[in-house]
Amino acid sequence: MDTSYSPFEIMSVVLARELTNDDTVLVGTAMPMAEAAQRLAGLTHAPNMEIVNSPIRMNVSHLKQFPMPAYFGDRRPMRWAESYWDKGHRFDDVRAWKRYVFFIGGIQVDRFGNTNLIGIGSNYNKLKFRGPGSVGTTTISAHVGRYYIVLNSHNERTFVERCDFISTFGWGEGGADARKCVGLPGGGPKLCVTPLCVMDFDEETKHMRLVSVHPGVTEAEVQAKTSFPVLRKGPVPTTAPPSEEELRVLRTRIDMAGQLRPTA
Amino acid sequence: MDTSYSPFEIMSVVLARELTNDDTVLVGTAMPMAEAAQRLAGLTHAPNMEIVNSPIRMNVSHLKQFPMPAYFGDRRPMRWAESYWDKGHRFDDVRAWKRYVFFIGGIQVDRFGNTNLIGIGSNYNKLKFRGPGSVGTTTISAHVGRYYIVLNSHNERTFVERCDFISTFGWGEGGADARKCVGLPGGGPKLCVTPLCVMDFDEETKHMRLVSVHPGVTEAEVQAKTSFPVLRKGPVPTTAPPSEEELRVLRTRIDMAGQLRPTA
Amino acid sequence: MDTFRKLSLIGEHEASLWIEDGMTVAIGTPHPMGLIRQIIKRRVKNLTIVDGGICLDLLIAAGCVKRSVTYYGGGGFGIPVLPMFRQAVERGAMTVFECDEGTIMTGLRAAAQSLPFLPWRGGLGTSLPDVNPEFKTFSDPLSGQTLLAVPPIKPDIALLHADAADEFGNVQHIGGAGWLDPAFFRAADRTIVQVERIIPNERIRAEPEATTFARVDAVVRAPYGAHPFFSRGHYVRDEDHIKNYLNASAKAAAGDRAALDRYLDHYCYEPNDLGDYLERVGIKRLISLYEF
Amino acid sequence: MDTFRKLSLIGEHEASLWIEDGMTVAIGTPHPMGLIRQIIKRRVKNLTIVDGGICLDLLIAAGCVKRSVTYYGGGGFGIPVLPMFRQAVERGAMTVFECDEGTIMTGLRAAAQSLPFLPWRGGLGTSLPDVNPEFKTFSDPLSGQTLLAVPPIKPDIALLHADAADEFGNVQHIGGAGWLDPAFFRAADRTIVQVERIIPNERIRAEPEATTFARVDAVVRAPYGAHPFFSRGHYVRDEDHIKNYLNASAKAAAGDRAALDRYLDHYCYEPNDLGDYLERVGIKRLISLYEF
Repeated sequence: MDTSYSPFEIMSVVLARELTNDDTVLVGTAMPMAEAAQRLAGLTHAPNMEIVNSPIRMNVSHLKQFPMPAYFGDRRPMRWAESYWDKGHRFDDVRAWKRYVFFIGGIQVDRFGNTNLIGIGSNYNKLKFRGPGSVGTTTISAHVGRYYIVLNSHNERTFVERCDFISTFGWGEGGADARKCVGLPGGGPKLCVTPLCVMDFDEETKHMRLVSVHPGVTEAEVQAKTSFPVLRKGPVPTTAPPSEEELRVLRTRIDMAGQLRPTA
Repeated sequence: MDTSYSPFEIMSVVLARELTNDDTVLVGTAMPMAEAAQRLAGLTHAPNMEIVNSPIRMNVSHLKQFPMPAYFGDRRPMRWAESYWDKGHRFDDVRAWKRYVFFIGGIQVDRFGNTNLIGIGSNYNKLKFRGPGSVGTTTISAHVGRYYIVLNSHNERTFVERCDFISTFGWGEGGADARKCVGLPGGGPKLCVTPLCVMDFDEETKHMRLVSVHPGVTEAEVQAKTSFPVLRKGPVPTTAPPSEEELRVLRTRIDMAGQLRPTA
Repeated sequence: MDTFRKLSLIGEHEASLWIEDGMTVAIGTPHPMGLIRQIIKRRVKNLTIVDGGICLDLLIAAGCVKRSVTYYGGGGFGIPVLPMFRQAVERGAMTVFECDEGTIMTGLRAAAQSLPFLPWRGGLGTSLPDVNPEFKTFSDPLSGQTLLAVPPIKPDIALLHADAADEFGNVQHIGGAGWLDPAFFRAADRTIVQVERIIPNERIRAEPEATTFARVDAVVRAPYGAHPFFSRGHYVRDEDHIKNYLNASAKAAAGDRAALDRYLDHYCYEPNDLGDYLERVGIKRLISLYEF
Repeated sequence: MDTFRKLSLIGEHEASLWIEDGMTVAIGTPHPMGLIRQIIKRRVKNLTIVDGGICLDLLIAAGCVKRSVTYYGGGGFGIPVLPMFRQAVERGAMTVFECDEGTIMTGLRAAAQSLPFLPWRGGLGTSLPDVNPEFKTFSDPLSGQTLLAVPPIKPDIALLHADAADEFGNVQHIGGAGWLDPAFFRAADRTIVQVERIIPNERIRAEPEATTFARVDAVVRAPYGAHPFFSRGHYVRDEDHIKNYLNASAKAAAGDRAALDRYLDHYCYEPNDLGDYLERVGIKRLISLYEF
């Protein structure tokens, strides 16, 4: 087997390793790495995991294959479902979300993990770039036990000094009590995963901090592509690359269509 | 056919005549006259009527018979249902209730149609009589297009100068704008129907007013059994007794078990 | 590393141990009578009971209740108020969180949505905010209208009864879940569901949209477990049994507890489990309670 | 005196006349594209569109929209933002009621519950209350916590697409109604539902618990009526058709409207009805869009 891998594949594997047997893992639409991670964990080390694609709740402990493509609202994932969550009360069981894991994207992210899907520009009424909107991220991130910021690209336009707008409150202006002060019960962002590296948040300041750089990436490259100073806690290791087994499951049991290996 | 009738039968017929083809008629548990009225109207002059027993929505335009007994939470009325309303959102479509008709009982009622299901006594913490509680009446009566006060007995203990507690706001201290001032969008009580008579509410003062006395009942008897003065708008007619056809439908197609004709 | 999926199926005795003195317990409809009788048998004390219908009266009769969150303490047409409920409240032996169905639903939703309150209209102009100090009228921050603020109602545990579940805690009802059950499931810390039948997970998967509650905390097999009350899809109320109980309860309220104590002994304290109880009721009676 | 039950079944032209200039129109998922194309064909103006996914872009392209109540104006992975939506907002040709899924759901519920606001946590600490002047933070009247007050979102009309309905307006979905559709139905003044199939009332009665919406205001028969988008239980998205549209939209945003105008002419203005539209798509393409 070809053991080289794409940036999206290593990101998927990194995220899958984060998911545990007790998690309920919620993925919205248009998040193929998060979806691949959910499926990879469900097929391997987390048979008890609840897999939720918006209204559809699945468990795949009995399955050999759990093929993508990514969810986009239609009924195809219902073949693996145990329940259909949505009878007009998707926002009525917020309390249960403390057991949930979630993933968000962003057009901007700052050092404290605040993210922006609203737009770019100094004046909301004259945006230079109108973003897609917040989807469910504002509310869901407020309550879930933990969430992951997953970005398709890593550059200075995305990793900014200050978000023009905040659609998802991460750690605000920093500090371990930032969320509590605002009144958000959820656990906040745990990691930020990009095509270059994995970052977490300093326990006290909640400033973004380098956990590992993916193979072939240097710390200097990450810093050069990040507008704010990236913290380090001692020497920064290399992200453990996808194992042969991880790649085999990913490619033969999930991503048979190659969504995570975009052709150049 | 025996054309004599019980007090509960004439009450059922009076209520049935009130129900129209466009109504959605909601009846809770333990209201056999309201339920009989709902069924009588649905089988005769109101084929389009929506019949709702708590979570169960029915239409019976195709039925010959629609037998009682009264609803008490089990699944039997589901045989006539078109939908099951209750998936945890029975109080989510309040807005639609402006088209609803509802019925309430009470252990006390005052001249402005305020009613009490909470208890009797001057001190809530030392009730002389603990009532059943408000069921859904407090909220539903706040929003429905109109509702009917239906009482199993007519006496001075029930028709009081002042309710010890109010579980359902009728017209408060009186006046056509009483409900608007409190912030209740529903149309309020339209009639009060008892074993003795039918009463409505004066258009301006919203004071209870005699509409008709049932055959064999005198105005003096009604007044003697009512603690507050009963208004009259001119001479008080006798309630039109149940027609032979009404009694036939009621007895042969609805109340075959004779729930409305309690044995003495 | 766990390599198997976790099971939710437990026995009635084990399930009943989840209910401890002083807890707030929501009781669904159909009523989970197997679990209720185990609570009585274990002589659990000082419970706050949310809803419960007639079995609220039974729990009061057995001395388990200190507070009731209820919108209806009646027994249906002809039984305006449940006898032991009435007596206990009038004597000050228990208190009531006075509410109606709309306000209890609102309080349960506030809990389920992790909100410290929700606004409601039903109750304006009534005695509810006077007799329930936890309600408060306030001005809507957007338009200044007066509304009722309803606090969260948070059961420690919800006890429900349904048609079927798989061993992983996926529950399906015949005809859908009803009354407040979905609200209880969302608001409560934990939920135990009694079911008439355990079905294979493959049956759940065959009709996932019929799943009413996904992954409840525990499932207890309890055929006829809602007797003497109804279980949708299976049986109706046992009117004679209920009348017998309510007569005993009424006599006790009038000063003579003998019949009520006999009822409690015979149906709650002496039987070891649901099977023993049903044996006392008798299969002949049970099979006579068909729906259609 | 009426002696027959009222029918809800109407034609697509008649249904489209219910939508008037300036209305607030909620668009469900699956998308009721037959009705949407009629709105475009009739050149209805100044609509406020609630949700709508990619067909929001189409309505903007056709000049029907002055305001959008949306939490997502993207086109899925690879299409971060819908081109005409982006252009119209950046140019100030339309405005946005900025919200997320939780706040839109809360606003719709406030409307459905006849409340002037509902509180919510999601949005605290974010720009939502800054960029949406209709949101306001306030102090919870019971415990003093800061919360977000969300105003009611009241559509004049909700346009939905479902699997089946009877002629009286009882709707059933394969796999249940999804996304915001139940919230739209409860919040809107009127609801029109397009369906793949009209089924006999007896089929509705055979499984009443499967009824998702009871007695909607109007039902329009529309087989393949959600094309080019999915219809649960029937077909998936027509990816080629959608890509073709989005490419035309992107070109128009870059200054060249020719392809977009051709699309609008060919698929919206020229066809008289759904049948004409589907003929242009072709049955061969339609039957290739199977779910499983």
